Amino acid sequence: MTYNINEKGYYGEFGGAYIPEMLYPNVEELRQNYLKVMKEPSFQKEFNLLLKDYVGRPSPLYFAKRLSEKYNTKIYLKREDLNHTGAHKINNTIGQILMAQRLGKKRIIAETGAGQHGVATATVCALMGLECIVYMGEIDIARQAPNVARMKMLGATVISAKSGSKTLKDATNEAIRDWINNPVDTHYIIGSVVGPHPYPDMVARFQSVVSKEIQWQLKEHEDKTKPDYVVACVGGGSNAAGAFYHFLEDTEVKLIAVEAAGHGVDSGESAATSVLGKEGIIHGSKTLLMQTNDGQITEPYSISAGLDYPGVGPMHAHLYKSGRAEFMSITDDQAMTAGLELCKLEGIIPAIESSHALAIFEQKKFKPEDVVVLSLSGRGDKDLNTYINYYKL
Amino acid sequence: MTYNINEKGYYGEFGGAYIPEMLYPNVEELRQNYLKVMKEPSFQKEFNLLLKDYVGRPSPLYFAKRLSEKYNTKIYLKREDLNHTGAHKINNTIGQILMAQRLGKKRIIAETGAGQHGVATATVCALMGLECIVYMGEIDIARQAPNVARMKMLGATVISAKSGSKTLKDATNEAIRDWINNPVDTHYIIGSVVGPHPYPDMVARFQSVVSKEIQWQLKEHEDKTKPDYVVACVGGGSNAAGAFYHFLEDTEVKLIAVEAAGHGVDSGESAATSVLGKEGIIHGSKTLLMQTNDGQITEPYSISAGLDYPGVGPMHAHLYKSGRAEFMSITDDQAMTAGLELCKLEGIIPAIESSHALAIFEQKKFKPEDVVVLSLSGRGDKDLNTYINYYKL
Amino acid sequence: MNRINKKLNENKKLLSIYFTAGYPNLDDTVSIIQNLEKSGVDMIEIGLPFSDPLADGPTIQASSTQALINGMTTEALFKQLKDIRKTVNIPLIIMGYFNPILQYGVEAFCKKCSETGIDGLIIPDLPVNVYNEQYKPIFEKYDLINVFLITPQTSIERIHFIDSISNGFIYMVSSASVTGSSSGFGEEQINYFKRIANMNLKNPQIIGFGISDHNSFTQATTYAKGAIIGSAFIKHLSNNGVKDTADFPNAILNQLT
Amino acid sequence: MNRINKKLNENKKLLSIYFTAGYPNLDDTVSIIQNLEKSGVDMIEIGLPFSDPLADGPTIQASSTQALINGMTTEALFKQLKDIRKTVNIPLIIMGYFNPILQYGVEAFCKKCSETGIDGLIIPDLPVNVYNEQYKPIFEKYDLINVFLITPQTSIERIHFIDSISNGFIYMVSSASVTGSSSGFGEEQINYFKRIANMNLKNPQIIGFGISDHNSFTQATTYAKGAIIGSAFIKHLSNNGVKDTADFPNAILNQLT
Ligand SMILES: Cc1ncc(COP(=O)(O)O)c(C=O)c1O
Ligand SMILES: Cc1ncc(COP(=O)(O)O)c(C=O)c1O
Repeated sequence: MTYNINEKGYYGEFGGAYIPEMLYPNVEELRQNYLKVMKEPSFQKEFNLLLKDYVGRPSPLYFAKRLSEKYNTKIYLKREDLNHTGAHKINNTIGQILMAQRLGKKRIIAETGAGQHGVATATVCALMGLECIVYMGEIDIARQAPNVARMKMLGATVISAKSGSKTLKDATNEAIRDWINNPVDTHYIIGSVVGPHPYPDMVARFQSVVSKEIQWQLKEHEDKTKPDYVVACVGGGSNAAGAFYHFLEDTEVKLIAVEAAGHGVDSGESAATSVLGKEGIIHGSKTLLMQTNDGQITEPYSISAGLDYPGVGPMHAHLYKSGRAEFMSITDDQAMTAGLELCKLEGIIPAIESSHALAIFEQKKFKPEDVVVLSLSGRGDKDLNTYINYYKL
Repeated sequence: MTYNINEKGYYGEFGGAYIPEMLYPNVEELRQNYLKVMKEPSFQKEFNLLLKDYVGRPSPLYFAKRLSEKYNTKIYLKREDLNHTGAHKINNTIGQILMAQRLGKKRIIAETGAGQHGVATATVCALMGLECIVYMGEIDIARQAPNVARMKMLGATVISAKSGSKTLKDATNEAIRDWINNPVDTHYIIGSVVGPHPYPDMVARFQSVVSKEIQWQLKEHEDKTKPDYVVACVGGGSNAAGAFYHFLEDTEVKLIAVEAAGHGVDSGESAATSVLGKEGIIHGSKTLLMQTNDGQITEPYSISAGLDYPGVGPMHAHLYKSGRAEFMSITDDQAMTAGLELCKLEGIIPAIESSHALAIFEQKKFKPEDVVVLSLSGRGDKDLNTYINYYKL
Repeated sequence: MNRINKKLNENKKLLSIYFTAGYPNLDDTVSIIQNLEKSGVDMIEIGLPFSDPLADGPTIQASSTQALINGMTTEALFKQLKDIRKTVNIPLIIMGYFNPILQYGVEAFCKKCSETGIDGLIIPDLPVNVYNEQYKPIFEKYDLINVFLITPQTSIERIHFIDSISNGFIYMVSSASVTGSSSGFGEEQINYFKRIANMNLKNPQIIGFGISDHNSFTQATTYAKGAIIGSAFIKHLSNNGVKDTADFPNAILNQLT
Repeated sequence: MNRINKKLNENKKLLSIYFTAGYPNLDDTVSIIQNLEKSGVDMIEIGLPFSDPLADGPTIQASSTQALINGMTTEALFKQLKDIRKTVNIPLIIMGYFNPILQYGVEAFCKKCSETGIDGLIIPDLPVNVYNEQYKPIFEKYDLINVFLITPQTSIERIHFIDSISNGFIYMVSSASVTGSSSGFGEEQINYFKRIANMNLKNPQIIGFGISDHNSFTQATTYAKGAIIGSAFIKHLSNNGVKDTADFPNAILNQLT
């Protein structure tokens, strides 16, 4: 069995491109070109240079001594929080903006949940001098105010999505509508491994730099290139895809994907897609999604804006269905506790998304000799208000 | 002439340790040990490892293409904004916390203006499990709210300094008072190249990693190890000290120090210390400071909390007096304009402190072939409110 | 012969109207259909509401949301339409997104359509190739016409391909846009209409998107077999309720009432 | 012989009082000094206010700020004190931070002190070695006694060194702390007092910091030649104004008024 994409754009039974005809030319243009463009030496050179000098890669693989002591295992944090703009999202936007340039696009749109992808998109648009429109759910605009401010500073137009749950799903709908209305000069920078093929694969490849680095960095630390576990939170799944990528086919490396259980998996207010989801179509992709019996997409809930999504990328649906990855669900409270713990033990304020991944150490025991690499997908600056209110600091 | 410190703790006529006897044992302990400790291989190893894996060093030396095009010269940004916690300050706090540990200290105090040093101190204290108290002016607490929130998350106690101008100067007074009251187990982590000897030299050495990296990074980019210019903003002067350090004695490298002119150098509301200051004593150091004829220290003003200080480190006083560095003054408005320009041209939101350095390109012409390295000392996340209010975004 | 094909064989320009089932009230579906037929509408697209209708503009989107709040479901729609063929003769098409259909089961859905007397389907997010590779036999088994869209950006080859696998009409999107976002046609669109008309496709074309009044209807049908109106009718319903449904097609066709 | 040395030779425990010049009102300086002398105070430290008095606690700090707001300057202080020796005989010491003195000019300042009849200086942030290397001759030229501090943390060697370059008394900080932060002495401090007393230094010691009432004054002077009160007196001034100045030393010395 392979855990990678096949030539038709599917991971097992998941994936594909379930898009309206209006999007066909754009998506098809991308599908035909993305691999070719990505393999061009000039593309590779520009991409890698920007990752190094602009994003600040490689991001460190940091041995978290006090956290490891507490949980009696070896925990390494992959520090995507140190990237320019503060999360893994920029790896992808750098790649896509270069792609968009080569496809001659002049106008960029994006959806955003936590605002990290919106900021990362606004950033690369400023860098390249391209117009940028970001769709963001009304609720997310309120709870991720610092990122809204950043997008404005960077010259992006932020448009509030007021339909549905007013979060990431609805922002994505709006972005797709915009793309339908602007079929020629606009590139849609999707922010996760979701959407129609080739997006999930393209985004995963741009993010795969993360696991590539883990391999050689682990060699420096532990004199081996494979961890025992790789742990990542999953909203759409891009940081997990990046962290898992080069280990996908090596089943000696155990993969743990962490979803947001909100107020509890069975509370009716959660975003634990794999457990609660059924196969269906969302945003152009066949995957697992939370829906009614009638096929209406359910409004998800999580304290974390970046995990508050009723679907999951098709790669992850496949990892779930095939059992290749273990899926865990973490509640708001568990995540918030783990987030504060990292502050106190390691002096790192994590994004609440990443706090979900950190929370598994209270749920699952590892062996003292296990090497556990955890994707610290982003920093918590955007979440300070939520933390402060939660803890009444 | 040398621009480095002499064995008595002076840069030319500036420096020394003008401290009350109550501080003598602490400062003397530090003076006797700092060089010895810093040179220990175990110290070096731990320091460098943390800089790499925890802080994320080396920080990139980024060729700012669009900014360079606009000003028709070659501008490189030294990306201290990408460091963990978002500014150069952490280079120093990592060093000092290791120093404090080796001196057996159990309690850490610090002053902070912009909050970056406070956050960096709270961070390393969390990392090492030490108690942390941060003094911060009441006005700065209001204008740098995100950093106050971060310190709290990290477990630090933030104490509001309500005397004088209620900014950095007063926070420093309070920190010194605390140190006087806790002479045995407390280490005072000063956040800039100010204070009594050996602080200015110790902090400069910890920050000197910046210019060390510039040397080999420039070699990669331009096949030479010296820039034509190094530019940095100066509050107390630590980021400038770090960026200048390895070029101090090489007068082929021109140094530009940028101070905050507030509402204008002659407006009575500024923090342009070198131009407006006279020789005197502030916080234990003989240096240039803004004062009345009567020797009372003047309350400074800048829109930027990190530059809002009436003194300057003794190294910089010497660089000014000797003419080794060119000192420029930048107003609030000029800085805010330059800050927004960097957002729009390069997708980087700079700290308002760093925006002062960026503003010189509108004031001074460089040759097209000049290589200008500018210390982008911090990121602007902490300043979003100020920017947003200023621009009514 | 499928009612759609029969209708397309008539020597007239066709007016097709879209509305969202369950809007403005849950049980308006049947009377809206009946009234539309009575006032001379040639064909009806019954929208199966979806929570995330990403190819629709704000008007239809809002009507879908309301319909879902009103309690509309796939099951409920089929129940409402159970006896529709006792009173209504014009072709009826269900327009819906793929996910609700997938959850119902594609074959079960087609079977139910056929039993109900539905003549065709428009599923905007079921792409041509997926239909072709996986679902064609099912649609054919139940004599359902699947309608595909083309846009100004669709390549000539692709139009020919879509024409080849279509067996009813081609839904010609007037401009690449979500529904309800433009009004009246410019030179560019007219050129596109002419271009397609000159291709002599085997399937007639019906133009949709951006048709809202007598004028744009006349313009569109100069170049195509018919035209579909959606958002404008939904707006009419939300302004006037269901009792004056007939006013709308009358105004489009410029009939005196 | 300097008045300070004469006073130290007296066979009694000495009460020294600190106050901030210009507080509570700009022109209170002279009358406060006169009243203190009259009520039996042995020595006075006149605080030259400074904007950033980092070795002082909140009470003295606030008095300095107020004094500066009132208009106190170095020049103004010397003007107020011009004729002080016509009425006052006890030793007068100016206590001030180094920067204002530096701006006045160290020699000019010393000269002015000497002309005014000031007997000594306490400059908390002028370290012993800087004094020793740069300013000693000036102080000696104007017969000014420079008073140095020691704390519980000061090493034995350093105490001996400080003793060797002192020629008046040693200001013994009761605990390492800014002024005004403790009250009454514990065992640790008493042990420290004893330890220093047993060193048999050439200069007598006067204890300061944390003395606020008769009790702590008596305790301190059991082990030292005298004691200095600062914050407690400032508090008295701010609560009672200047007219009852004498009440304070009376209470300390436990004299009936
Ligand atoms: C810091 C961070 N982590 C994780 C996520 C979740 O996205 P993904 O699952 O694509 O990594 C987000 C989304 O905004 C994020 O900002
Ligand atoms: C980003 C940044 N730059 C510069 C400064 C000024 O300090 P220094 O002159 O010591 O570099 C500060 C102080 O807080 C700061 O936060």
